[in-house]
Amino acid sequence: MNKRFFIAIGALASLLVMVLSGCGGSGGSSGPVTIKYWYTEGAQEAVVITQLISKFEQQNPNIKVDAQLVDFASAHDKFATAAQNGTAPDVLRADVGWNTEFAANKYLYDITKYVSASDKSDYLQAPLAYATYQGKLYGLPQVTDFLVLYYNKKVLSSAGITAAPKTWSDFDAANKKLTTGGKFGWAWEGSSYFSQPFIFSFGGGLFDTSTNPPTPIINNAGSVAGLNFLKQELAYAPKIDFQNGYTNAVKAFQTGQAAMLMNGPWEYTNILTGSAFSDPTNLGVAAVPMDQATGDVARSPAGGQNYIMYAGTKHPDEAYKFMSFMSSEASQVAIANANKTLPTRQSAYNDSAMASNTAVKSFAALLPTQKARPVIPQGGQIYATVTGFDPNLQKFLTGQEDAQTAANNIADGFKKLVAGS
Amino acid sequence: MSQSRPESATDAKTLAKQVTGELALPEQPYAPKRSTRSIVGSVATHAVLIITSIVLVFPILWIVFSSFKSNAEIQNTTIELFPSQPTLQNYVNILTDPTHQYPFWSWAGNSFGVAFATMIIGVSIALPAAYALSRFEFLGKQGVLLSFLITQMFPGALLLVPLYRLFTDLGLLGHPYALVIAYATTSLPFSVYMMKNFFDAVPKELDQAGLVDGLGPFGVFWRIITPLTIPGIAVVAFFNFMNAWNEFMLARAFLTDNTSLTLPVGLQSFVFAFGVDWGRLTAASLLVTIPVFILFVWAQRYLITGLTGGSVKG
Amino acid sequence: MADVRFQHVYKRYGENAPVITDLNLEIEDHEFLVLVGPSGCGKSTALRMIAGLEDISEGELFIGERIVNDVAPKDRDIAMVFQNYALYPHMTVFDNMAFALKLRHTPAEEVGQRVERAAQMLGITPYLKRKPRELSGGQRQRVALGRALVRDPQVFLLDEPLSNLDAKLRVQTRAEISRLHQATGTTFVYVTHDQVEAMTMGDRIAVLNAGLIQQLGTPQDLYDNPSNLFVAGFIGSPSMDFFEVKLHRKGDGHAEIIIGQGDEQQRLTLTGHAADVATGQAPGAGDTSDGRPLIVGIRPEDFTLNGASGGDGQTISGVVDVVEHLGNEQLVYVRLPGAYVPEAAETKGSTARLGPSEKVSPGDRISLHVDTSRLHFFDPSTTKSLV
Amino acid sequence: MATVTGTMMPPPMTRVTRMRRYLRSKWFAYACITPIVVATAVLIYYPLIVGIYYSFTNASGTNPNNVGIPFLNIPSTFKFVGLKNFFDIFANTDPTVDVRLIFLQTLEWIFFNAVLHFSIGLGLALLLNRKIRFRGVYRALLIVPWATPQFVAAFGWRFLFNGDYGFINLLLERLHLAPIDWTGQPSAAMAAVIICNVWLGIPFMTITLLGGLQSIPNELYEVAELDGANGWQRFQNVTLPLLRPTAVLVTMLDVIWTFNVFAIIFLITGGGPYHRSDTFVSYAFQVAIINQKYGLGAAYGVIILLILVVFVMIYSRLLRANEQVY
Repeated sequence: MNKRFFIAIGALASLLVMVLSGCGGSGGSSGPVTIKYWYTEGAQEAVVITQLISKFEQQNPNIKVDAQLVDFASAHDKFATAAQNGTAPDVLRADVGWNTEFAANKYLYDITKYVSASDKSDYLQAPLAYATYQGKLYGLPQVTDFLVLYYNKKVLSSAGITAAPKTWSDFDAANKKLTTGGKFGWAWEGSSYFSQPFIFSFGGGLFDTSTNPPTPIINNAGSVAGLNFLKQELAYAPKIDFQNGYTNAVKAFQTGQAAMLMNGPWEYTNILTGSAFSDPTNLGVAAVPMDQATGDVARSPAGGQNYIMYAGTKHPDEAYKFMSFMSSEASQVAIANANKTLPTRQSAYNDSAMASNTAVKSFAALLPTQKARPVIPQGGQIYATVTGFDPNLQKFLTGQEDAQTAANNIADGFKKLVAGS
Repeated sequence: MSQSRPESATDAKTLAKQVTGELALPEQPYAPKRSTRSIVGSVATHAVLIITSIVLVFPILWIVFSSFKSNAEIQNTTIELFPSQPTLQNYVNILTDPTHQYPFWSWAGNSFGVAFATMIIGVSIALPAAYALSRFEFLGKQGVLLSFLITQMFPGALLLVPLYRLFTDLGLLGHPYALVIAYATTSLPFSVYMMKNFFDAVPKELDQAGLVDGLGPFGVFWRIITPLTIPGIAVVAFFNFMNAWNEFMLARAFLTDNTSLTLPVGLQSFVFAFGVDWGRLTAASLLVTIPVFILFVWAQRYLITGLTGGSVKG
Repeated sequence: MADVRFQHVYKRYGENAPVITDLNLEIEDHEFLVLVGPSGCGKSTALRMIAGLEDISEGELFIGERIVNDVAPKDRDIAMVFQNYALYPHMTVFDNMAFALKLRHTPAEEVGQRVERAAQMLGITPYLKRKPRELSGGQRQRVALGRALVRDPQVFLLDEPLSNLDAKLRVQTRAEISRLHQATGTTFVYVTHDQVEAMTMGDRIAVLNAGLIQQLGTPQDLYDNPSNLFVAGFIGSPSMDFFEVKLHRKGDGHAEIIIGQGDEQQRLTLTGHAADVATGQAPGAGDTSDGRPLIVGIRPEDFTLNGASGGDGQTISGVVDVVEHLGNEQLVYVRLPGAYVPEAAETKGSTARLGPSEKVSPGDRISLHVDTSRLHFFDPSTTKSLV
Repeated sequence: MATVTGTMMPPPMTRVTRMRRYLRSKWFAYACITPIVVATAVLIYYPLIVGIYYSFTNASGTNPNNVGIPFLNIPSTFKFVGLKNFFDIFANTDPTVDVRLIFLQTLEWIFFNAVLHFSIGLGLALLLNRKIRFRGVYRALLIVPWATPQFVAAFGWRFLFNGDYGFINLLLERLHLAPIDWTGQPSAAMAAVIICNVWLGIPFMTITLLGGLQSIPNELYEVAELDGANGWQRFQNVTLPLLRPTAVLVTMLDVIWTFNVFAIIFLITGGGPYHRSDTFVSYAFQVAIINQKYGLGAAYGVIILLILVVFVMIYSRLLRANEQVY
């Protein structure tokens, strides 16, 4: 052994120490408490969120918010991973479907004690239900959403269609007229979530939650009829690229290639950036069409986002302070005005600052078409590939399976899902 | 003669030359005389090579061109190779992160740190092991070699669950530097294999000369053989670095915080649930590729020697 | 300076038969000892044992008065020249030569002087700043020698140092190494497979085969009195010619040997020392009973062309196969009856060394006169010399 | 050992002396090898055993078979279920996925990649082995995909395959051909990921095979030519047999690498549509990490290991036949 060797080893060791301490050195010191927050909004939607966060930090100089963007698609499993390891964010913006799942897995902090009765009663009932598990409150609703029928007013009227289609037969007729010369009647996003309006409007559904465990009804007659109708109408939509279906559909509508689109309030501001809507009044918003026979049932899948708190948080008080700030009336109004999404507080709808927000008003008018989602622990995974929902839907749409077979397969997947195996 | 040294003197000399980079380029490859090949054949050869080159380079060119386009232009449905209004906006967005959503520098820092630490640890463990396997006969050697041969083939997917659980139990999940442990270890068998090839090419007489000159076994390893295999060490280092730099699966499974991501997972942030920000993705891809590319051009010649045990010249 | 002693040394690899069996060898101080033998005979192993590069399975090795079995090479104070020179490619010639001294913390000034001196001795001073790869084979060889020389070691080991040189350089360097030995007076142990090198350089030669010393002695001793068939066949070029014969004791106290059988049969009457051996009169001669089968060895130079056909009992005849003219002599390959070819022999078949003026052509039947006093006798079953 | 000068044979060594002497000469080798043995034992073999253990349980990241989270004081509730995971996989009971298809797709993935890598690589190597102009330029361009990080390649090709504004479909349209539904049609999706991986792997094959070709001595071709062999015969009788050792080695490396590819499948098609471009590796990731079914995921890991063991056994025989490394 010689000197040079020991110097080399010493240098190596000190390097390692430096490198490793770089990741372990944060936290622990006194002074302002840092709250880690994961948000899942898209770039445009997130602008108002970051504004609100800096406002919060101004009001609470002792609390710092380490806000990080996590893509919506991977947020679910990233949170699950981090939750098991103790590195999860103190607060997460979670899809309503995940709330019950995370609560059931004991990842979430029970915030019941923080929320006063009056505050609780200000929230809309449906969104609040998603935040409740076994009678306890595990989240604060941020936004609620559902699908509406967007349409291109100019294109429809020039085809002689005076009003947005109210029923599926109107929709079909409109599609037939609109699909000419490289243009399409509508565009479809190509994923399970967006097949729900069809399933629901013909009397179908995902689960019957009155039984325990919940029984899949995705393969009942109504659901199958909906799926068949969906496939029939796809003749009037651009070909679907399943990997990029969502963007492609939105883009087709934005550029006027497709005249109609079923999507949520969250996409409203983005749609207006499209070339077909340089005049914002050209964008029409209507309810998802209904099946004449089934009637005006709740048929648009309810969605939304909640603020949830991690069970392993070291600063629950501060974290709650942040959550409640973000879901306060003022914040909800600010978000609604910026992103045209639907608040979850009664008071927010009545706020004077909302008066000029016609978009939200027109969405709010359609709230009755919203169909509640099954509140089950596995809710977060209904649309994941694990259930076979998307895979079988794709098989059906590409002609590998008929609707009934696909629906039966999905039902089997649902059964396994709720059985937890 | 002892039985353990079958190679002839001339072999050893050639190999020594090869190690020290002395070996001249291989003699002219065999080629049929020009006259025997028709012009048509020559044109066809060039045509095939040109087309193949275009196909092989095009995806990267496409990324390059797209990175200078606006997102609107990228989504144009007409073929447009060159940006009509070239813009640096994508690069500005990546490098300055005006929305504080995509901490490219953190990702790059993590990737670099992880890759660098992997390289240091991987090389310092693999180097002596490869030397021992190249030079000594000892009880258990065959077992070690066999175990490396097998582990070399373990896919990440095999260790995914147990490592995930192990890291969870140790509270290491989510820390980018925890990946170093996995990366350095999983690339060890291959590092050893490559490094052994380089050591094998150094004549054993040099070790013996060192011993006779007054060095102990460590001295021989550190002062004679290590300096001679610096190209090999560099290649193994490069291999470890690249492995860590490019690894996606474990990073995707283990890392959660946006600021703790490595580049591959970080770049995936531009692929959203509802679309892809191609502008930023292409710009970032290019930024990630260029340094690797430069390193690669240097290393590839030696890399082949290492991979194929010197039986093939790069 | 020191002597080197092997005492009952064995070398085994695993369960295989030993590579070296019961090696007992004393290499004297200042001596130039050559270990020679065919490849795989264990000569390099023995050398590398002295260097400490090879473990000793059993027995003791002494350098001076010290048992060095477990002494590391660096502590043995030996220097070694390798077959492929083993110069450090990343060091200059100077550094290559100075390396061992530096490791021993020799003052820089002294290192410089010693390297300088050795370089001058070998004529490599102009190359001191070069890297080995910039040198020719011969120059590298000198550097390798120089590297060993500057050490002023107790023992100087050389492992086939000439085998990578071309023929001309080999002869030159041969002499140079001998001069070095005289100049330094150090113990030299030299390994080669080439018996010419062994004969020309060694004070003493140890012939090894299959891990056993066949014979140890001065070159002349080995040449004149090979102790067995192997040494007899190995030493000398062209090799000794061998014949399977029967000993015939005549009543008058004389003896003759019968070469070949039936029509081919030829007889040689023994004279001088050979006759003494064959009749059991020489000291130490073995079984010499009548009719005993023997192997007889005749050096090619002990033949002379005999124009008249024999009858004197000193002549043997055969058909010429090939004639090689060497200028000062010619080598004639003759088909003779009863010829025997041992494994180690360099030339297959019987050779006669004849004067350059003799007129011999392939196909000729010639009679060769044999100096029957200089025959060598070997026991066919033990291969040992009869003396 | 004691000095025994004078006696005929030294006394036989005891086991302890033998051991001590052995270690005295080998300590350095063991010192060199210890870190790596410890590292692989702790971080490869121990996890491997843990993985095998998990494969016999119903462990998952979700209730009711939670692995337990010490951090949140959640006890583990998963159970040993014997071979259930393997039965489930082999009986193909999962309604959401056809395991047989994933197996076939894995083979398909390996086969097409290996064959295309090798044939294209050999073809290019043969062309580049000729004495042609701009050889250096072609060679440099050929290396581009190799130097590209896998994930960048995946993003790039995903971009090219985009159904709407992807270059490939735009080109097909321009050529008045029907655009291809790259992510919607199983065969097209599989083709897409294979194309990307073939693209990535060609340079390695080309360069190593080119190296192999160049190390074949010229004299052999000249002798063959003197013997009257034509071009094809020279290829058959000189090139192919002498290239074999290189070819066997690089093909083995290629197959191992290809088998392990995850990023390309995950990032281009996500294994879709309906798992029709998944391989065992990419599917195992979805099971284990996305769905947090650790037990089942570990079982897939074990199956992957078994496939590799079979492969290694076949290949090591081939390797031995070729007198290759190890």
